[in-house]
Amino acid sequence: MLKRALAIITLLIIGYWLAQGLAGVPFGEDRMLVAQYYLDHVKEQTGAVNTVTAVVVNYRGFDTLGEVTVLFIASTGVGALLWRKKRERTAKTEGSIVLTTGTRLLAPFIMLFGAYIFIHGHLTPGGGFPGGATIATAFLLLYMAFTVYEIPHKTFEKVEGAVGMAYVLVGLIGLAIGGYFLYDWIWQDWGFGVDNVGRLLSGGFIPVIYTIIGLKVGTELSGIIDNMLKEEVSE
Amino acid sequence: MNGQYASLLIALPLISAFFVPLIKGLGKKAVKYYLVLITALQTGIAAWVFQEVYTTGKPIIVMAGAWRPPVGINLYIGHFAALFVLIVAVVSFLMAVFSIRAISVDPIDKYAMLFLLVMLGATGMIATGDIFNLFVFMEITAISAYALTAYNKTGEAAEASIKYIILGGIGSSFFLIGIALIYGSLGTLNMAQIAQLAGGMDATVAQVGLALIVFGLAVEAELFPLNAWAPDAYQAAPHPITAMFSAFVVKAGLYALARILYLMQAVSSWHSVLKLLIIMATLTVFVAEFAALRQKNVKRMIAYSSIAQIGLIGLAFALGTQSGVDAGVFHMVNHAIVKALLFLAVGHVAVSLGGAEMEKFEGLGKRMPLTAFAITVGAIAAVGIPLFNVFWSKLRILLATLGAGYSWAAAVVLIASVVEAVYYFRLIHTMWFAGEGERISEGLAVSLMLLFLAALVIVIGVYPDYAWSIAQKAGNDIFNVADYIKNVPLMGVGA
Amino acid sequence: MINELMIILFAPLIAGVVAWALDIKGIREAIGIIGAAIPLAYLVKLYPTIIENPIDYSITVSGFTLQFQLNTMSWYFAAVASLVGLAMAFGMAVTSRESYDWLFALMSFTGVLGVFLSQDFVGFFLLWELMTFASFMMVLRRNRHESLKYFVLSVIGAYAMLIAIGMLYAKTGALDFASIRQVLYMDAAMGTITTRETAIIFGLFLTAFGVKAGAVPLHVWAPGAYSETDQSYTAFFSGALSKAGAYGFLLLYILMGYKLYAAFGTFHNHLTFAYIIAWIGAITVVVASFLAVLQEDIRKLFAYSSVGQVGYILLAFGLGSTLGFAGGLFHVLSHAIFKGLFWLVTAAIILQTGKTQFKDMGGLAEKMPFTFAMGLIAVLSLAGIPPMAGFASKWLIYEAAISAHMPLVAGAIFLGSALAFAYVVRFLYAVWFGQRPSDLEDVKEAPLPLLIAMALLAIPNLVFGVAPGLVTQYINKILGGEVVGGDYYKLVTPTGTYNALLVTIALVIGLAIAGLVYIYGAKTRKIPVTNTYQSGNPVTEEFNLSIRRNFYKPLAEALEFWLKYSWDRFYERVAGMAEDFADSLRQAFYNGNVQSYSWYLAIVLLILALWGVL
Amino acid sequence: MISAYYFGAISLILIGLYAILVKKNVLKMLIGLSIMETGVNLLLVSVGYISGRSAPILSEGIGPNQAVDPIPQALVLTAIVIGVATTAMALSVAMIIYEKYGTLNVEEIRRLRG
Amino acid sequence: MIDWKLVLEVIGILIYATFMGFIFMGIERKAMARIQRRVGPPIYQPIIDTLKLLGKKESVSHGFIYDFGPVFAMGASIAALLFIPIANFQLFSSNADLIVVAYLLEIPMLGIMLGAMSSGNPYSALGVQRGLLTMVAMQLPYGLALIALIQHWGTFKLSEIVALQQTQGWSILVPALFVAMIVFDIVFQAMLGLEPFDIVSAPAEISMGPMVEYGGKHAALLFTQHAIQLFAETAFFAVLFLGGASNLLELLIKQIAVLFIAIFVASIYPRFTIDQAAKFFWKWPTILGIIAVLLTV
Repeated sequence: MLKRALAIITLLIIGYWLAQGLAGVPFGEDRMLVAQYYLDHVKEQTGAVNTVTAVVVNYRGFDTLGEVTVLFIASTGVGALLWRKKRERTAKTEGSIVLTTGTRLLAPFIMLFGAYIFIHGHLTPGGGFPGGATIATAFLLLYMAFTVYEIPHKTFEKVEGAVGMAYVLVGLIGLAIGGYFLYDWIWQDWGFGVDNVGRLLSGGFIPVIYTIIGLKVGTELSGIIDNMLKEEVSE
Repeated sequence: MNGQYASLLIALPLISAFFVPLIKGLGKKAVKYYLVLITALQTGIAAWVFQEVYTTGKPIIVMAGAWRPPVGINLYIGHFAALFVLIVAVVSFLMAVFSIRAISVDPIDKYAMLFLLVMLGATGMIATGDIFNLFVFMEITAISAYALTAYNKTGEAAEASIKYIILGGIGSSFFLIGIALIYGSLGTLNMAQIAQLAGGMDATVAQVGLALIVFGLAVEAELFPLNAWAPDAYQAAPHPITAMFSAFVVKAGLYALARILYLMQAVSSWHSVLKLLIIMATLTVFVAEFAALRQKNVKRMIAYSSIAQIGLIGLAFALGTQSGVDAGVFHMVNHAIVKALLFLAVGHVAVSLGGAEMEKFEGLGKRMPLTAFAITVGAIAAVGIPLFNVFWSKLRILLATLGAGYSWAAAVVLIASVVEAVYYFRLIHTMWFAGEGERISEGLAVSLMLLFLAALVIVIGVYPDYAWSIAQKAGNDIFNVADYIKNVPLMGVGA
Repeated sequence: MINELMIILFAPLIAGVVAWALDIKGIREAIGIIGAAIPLAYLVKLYPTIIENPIDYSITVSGFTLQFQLNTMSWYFAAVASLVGLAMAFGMAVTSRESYDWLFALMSFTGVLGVFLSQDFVGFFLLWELMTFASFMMVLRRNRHESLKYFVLSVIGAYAMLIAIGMLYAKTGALDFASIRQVLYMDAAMGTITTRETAIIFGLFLTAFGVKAGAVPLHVWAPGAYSETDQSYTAFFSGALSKAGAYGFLLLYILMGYKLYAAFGTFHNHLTFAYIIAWIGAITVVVASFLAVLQEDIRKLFAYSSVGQVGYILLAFGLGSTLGFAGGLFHVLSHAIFKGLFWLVTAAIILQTGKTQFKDMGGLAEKMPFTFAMGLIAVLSLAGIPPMAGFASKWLIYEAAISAHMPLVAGAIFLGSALAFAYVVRFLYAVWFGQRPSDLEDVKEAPLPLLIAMALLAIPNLVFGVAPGLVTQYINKILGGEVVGGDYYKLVTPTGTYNALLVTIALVIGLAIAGLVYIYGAKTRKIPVTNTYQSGNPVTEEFNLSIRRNFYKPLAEALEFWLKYSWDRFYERVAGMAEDFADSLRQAFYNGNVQSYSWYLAIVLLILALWGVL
Repeated sequence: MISAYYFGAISLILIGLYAILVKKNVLKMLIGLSIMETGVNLLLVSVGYISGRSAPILSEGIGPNQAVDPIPQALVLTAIVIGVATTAMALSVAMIIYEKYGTLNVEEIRRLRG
Repeated sequence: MIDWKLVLEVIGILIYATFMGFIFMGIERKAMARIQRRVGPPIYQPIIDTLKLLGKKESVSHGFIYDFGPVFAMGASIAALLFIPIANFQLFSSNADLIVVAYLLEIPMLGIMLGAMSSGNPYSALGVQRGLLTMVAMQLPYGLALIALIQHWGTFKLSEIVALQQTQGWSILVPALFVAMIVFDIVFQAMLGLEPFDIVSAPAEISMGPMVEYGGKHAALLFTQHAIQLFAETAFFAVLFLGGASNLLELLIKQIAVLFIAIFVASIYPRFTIDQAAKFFWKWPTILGIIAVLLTV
């Protein structure tokens, strides 16, 4: 009990301190500096309408590369830790009829929706990560509905690696063409879709990278689900 | 060659890591040798960058996507980063070679990927010029470190990992709050610009933000009392990984701490933060040395010793003087070499004899003379005996500490050093003058590496001038913020 | 161009490394001896030069400039060390069978020379550490516990010195002796360095040099370390290496003397800081000599004796008068030669008998006559029997102490001398006289190299004993004035005289008269030692009548009260407490519970918060 | 007066920290960690909000001066992913712990100590 | 260039000192006997004893050092004597000061010890042990007394000390030096080997201690040595505290006075054991000595 009381007091003091700090950053005020530059130039410089995705993929490409890597690490790490000589799914109860039927019907559409999200990343809210996650939910549904279902994880792993490489390669092509890593050669050099701003075929390499990310996130999250749901079985 | 090619430092490990799943069918051996190959390539690139930076004397600014900072994220490979990227690469290479022998737990392909990503993360942390990007790279390092800590899949490994995750998680969360505060106040994330604008920041925000960032990084940098995860992680992690933790993962955190600290010099509460850090660093040294005193497990003992040395570096950085930073950088280099040597040797013993307990080291001088010799060199160096490299940096740090007027800190550090001397002394005595044993084959590759590192220890010890001049340049890179701001080609956004 | 100083400095080290690397019996000994002889040869060669003007050399390492200088004072110390070093090398040629020993013995030789030649603190500290480290390695091989003690105290000393150097550096901005001296001299008037800081620096240096000199209460390492190593090496260890500590005290005067005077003033007309040094020396003399008397192990006896004799040097330096310095400097030489000789004799005994305890020895004078003669010379010199070198230096110290009006300190010398007399006679009796244990019947004379080594040190004992002026006139040059007058044979101080030659002649006359009486007396018949008057009881051969154990038991009984207290045990207890503290700290802090660890984080946050809020 | 968003964010952070400090079950602690991360993300987004402006998607007549700060949103995107990765790692480690120790009580997971 | 006058003086003083030393020994025995109401031997008895010992046809030896010991002891005693100013004969005293003489006076002890130790007799060994411990015990007050003296007169030179006493009055007239004299006198008892500090020879316990094995010419040498030593030490006392002497007669009177004090003390007190002696010396004489030196600083 004492411990809880102490914890609460400690936390309240810390909270007060944080709040005091935040008081210097008043809520809802315009303090944009670099962000204003983004908003002013996003259309002409990247061809994207969604400033957030332009920032994520283009201006702050390194972050996103890292972000992809983090997820990749998670999937690899989970795979490494839960690796066993032989593992199988051990779920006993099949999903209810509602679930199985619903899954059968919905899974392809969910995947399609995921693909839609990441392809339109430069135009609408969303992008590669939400898209990938949506795709992964489809697989999660499949796992929940069917006790024997397994993703083809060897293939998934290969896809995971390959699209990851593709992302870096896109960056390296930029280095080769424009002299800068992660250089948006599609938009800046080729000028692809200059007239199309605000439509699908624009945004430079944002859709390309988001497709890559979408695939990657989808496969990785599915892989994590797969790893966590399986258990070791003795041979 | 175009400086932008330095971005290969990031690109190469990444693309190679992604490539691993495609070649894992070729078998375990192939993956291990692939790992060696990639780290060798990385060493090559790092060596090129190093040579480039040190001959031109100008930092390489890598601008991703051709965006000039602060609009885009830039890598700043100055004297310090060039030096440390090289060290990261070299240590990784050595540990990749050691992994061939030391790692037998499956799945090797995952190990190789995580290995490369730890290296990538540390490289990125050291090179980046953007504070949020720093966070991302820190997380890359940390999460792959979590995974690698637990890689052996024993109970202890998992235990160590969960401790690391919980503490690291808290640390990174608060670090992020700090970033949020600074961003909210300044509207930029670029480190050079932050440095430029720091003086005009709201005092409270600056104080809270700086404190939180320091707190978050101190967890990674193993400052007392935030270092409780470290000994466990060091002990439980696979041997090559432990060496990497000690040689550069921690140092990356420490570097980040120092870098941000000096960037925010203009902040009004800067000096109190320094004082706090000095207290923490001094306590780190003290507690860690005492904790190592009666350690039965040699790997854990050296882990504590490593923590203590990190504390010493932290102390040097927290002094806030040019000489302190120079000395700290010098100590970083020396410590990386010595601890790589020690963990390599101890890991080697543990692999060969099946454990790193003190009893296993009895008669090591007769069983594995070369390894025992290497450990001896490392231990003597770590204690700070003249003509070994650590002596020079320790001396510099002490002079700097006293020069800054912190005599008590120097005294505490030295009292702790006495303790350090005692336990290393016990180790040396155990190895050479206790127990008997048959000679065991030591393996050519590991022997060569041990000899290489031991030679490096002695060469720097006998002829420290070159290393010291490099360390001075690197230290200047951290300390001299005005140059840092000048070197980053900021476009006039909002200025 | 290779400077002579570098040759002097590094010849032993290089020889040691080569000997170690080759490791061929015979060759390694030859290399070692050559390496040890080179410094002495060069020092002799350079003697005429340095009287006129000192030789300088400097190199830059890691941004530090290391300066070395061979001037009158460093020549003196270096020559003493080289002489003992050469003797050590000869001795080690037979007592040591490992290349390991050669490496570290010669390494410490270089270290000692470097300490004496250095003219700046970086080089000084560097070589100081080298010397400590090498000597530590010599002990480590043989005894873990003793080497640990030595190591810990040395490290404490070294770190104390490091802090002191650092503080000086912070205050003066210089590391070379000349500038530091200059700045401190100026500062004495201005007082920018506060008295408290000066006191701290002084205390730290006192600790640092006190450890190496073995001053009470920092002496506890010395008995163990001196005894638990190769005894030929101990000749150097105790004869030359411990002088580094004494040299340090001298350095303290040179560098900080005026500042210390300005900071602390005087106490009863003595420099206060010097008074402290003098008392440390006096206490060291008395305590160590008492302990030496009570030892049962030949090595321990001389170890404590070494501690005590270095105490004399400190005491002399602490008197603060030029006469005191002269006495101290002379005692540096005489202690080096007689104690070096003692250790070589000990080495010979241990080599030939394999025993170290007094109870296992006896009657060796007949078996090892040459060694006995050497031992006797050492005994006479140490006990301060005129006309030996030991007496001349002690006499100077007496004169200085009494003239400086430090009567109690001088009283300590009287007591110490009596004790010294007591323990050397005990050594004589237990080792050389009395009945021989039956297992020592086939003991042979020590091998030739060891005899050479002994002779090398015995001759100066006699020469400088009969002609002490040789030394004092050189010391006058060091001190830059006519401190001790007289000629080669006669020493004249303002208040006293000592004519060594005349004393020798008087002794010879006396001996001649007594000898005549003896020779013209009745003829003698030699009978064995066992044939002795025994209150009418028949004595069998195997019943050993010699008193070897607890020879000074009555003294131990008289001192019962004081012997209850022991610095040794005190330190052991402190060390034990430190270890327990370490254990509980470790167990309490790293308790394995991640939740506690999270609490640490929260507490740090709390501290940050409180610091921000308040 | 502190804004409700900040208040909520700080509350979440503190609740998460409370769970870590008080709950004995490793899983609960990990949940706490997750809550904390959520709180931080919320804070980050709130910092970027500008009163009266809309999402930074510059179509449908929203000009550069009518959008909120896009950077924190981009950052949060990254932070969320990192949080997910950490949680995934932690959970798999927790699985191993349960497998080896048979418990998730932190007070019993103490083989490495001292 | 030999100073023949000096040579003659040396020879003369040596013969005189030896003779007078023997007479002192005789006086000692005689006086002791009278106090104990015995008749006692004639005063010249020690001379006769010594001559008898010298005349013995054969003596035994335990080896070179056994022979060397007494020779060395006697040689050293002679050397010591030569550096003390004996009345108006300065001899070599300008060449060695108080400290040297004090040391020279101790050397004979070493010779006796050397011989005793090489004899292999346990009683000798015990004697050696006791002798050394006595020395250890007495040296501190002894030293303090000498220091007080030196500090008061400001010189180490015996001849100057004498000269100063001639002009400024005897040492014992100075209060501080009187205290020092008391200390010195207690120590003197031990130096002469008289009760209560005759622990070394302790005839009834260890049969003369160091001397137990000696007979024949060795013993004769030791007797002679003892005689010279006795003369030298009494003269030393007289020189230090009683203002020296301008001629031999004056010196003789002072010496005999000193001797009688010693004899009276010796006949009153029983023997101490060695640890008692040590404790005693480190208590009262030391305290008195410290008082004396502090008074003269």
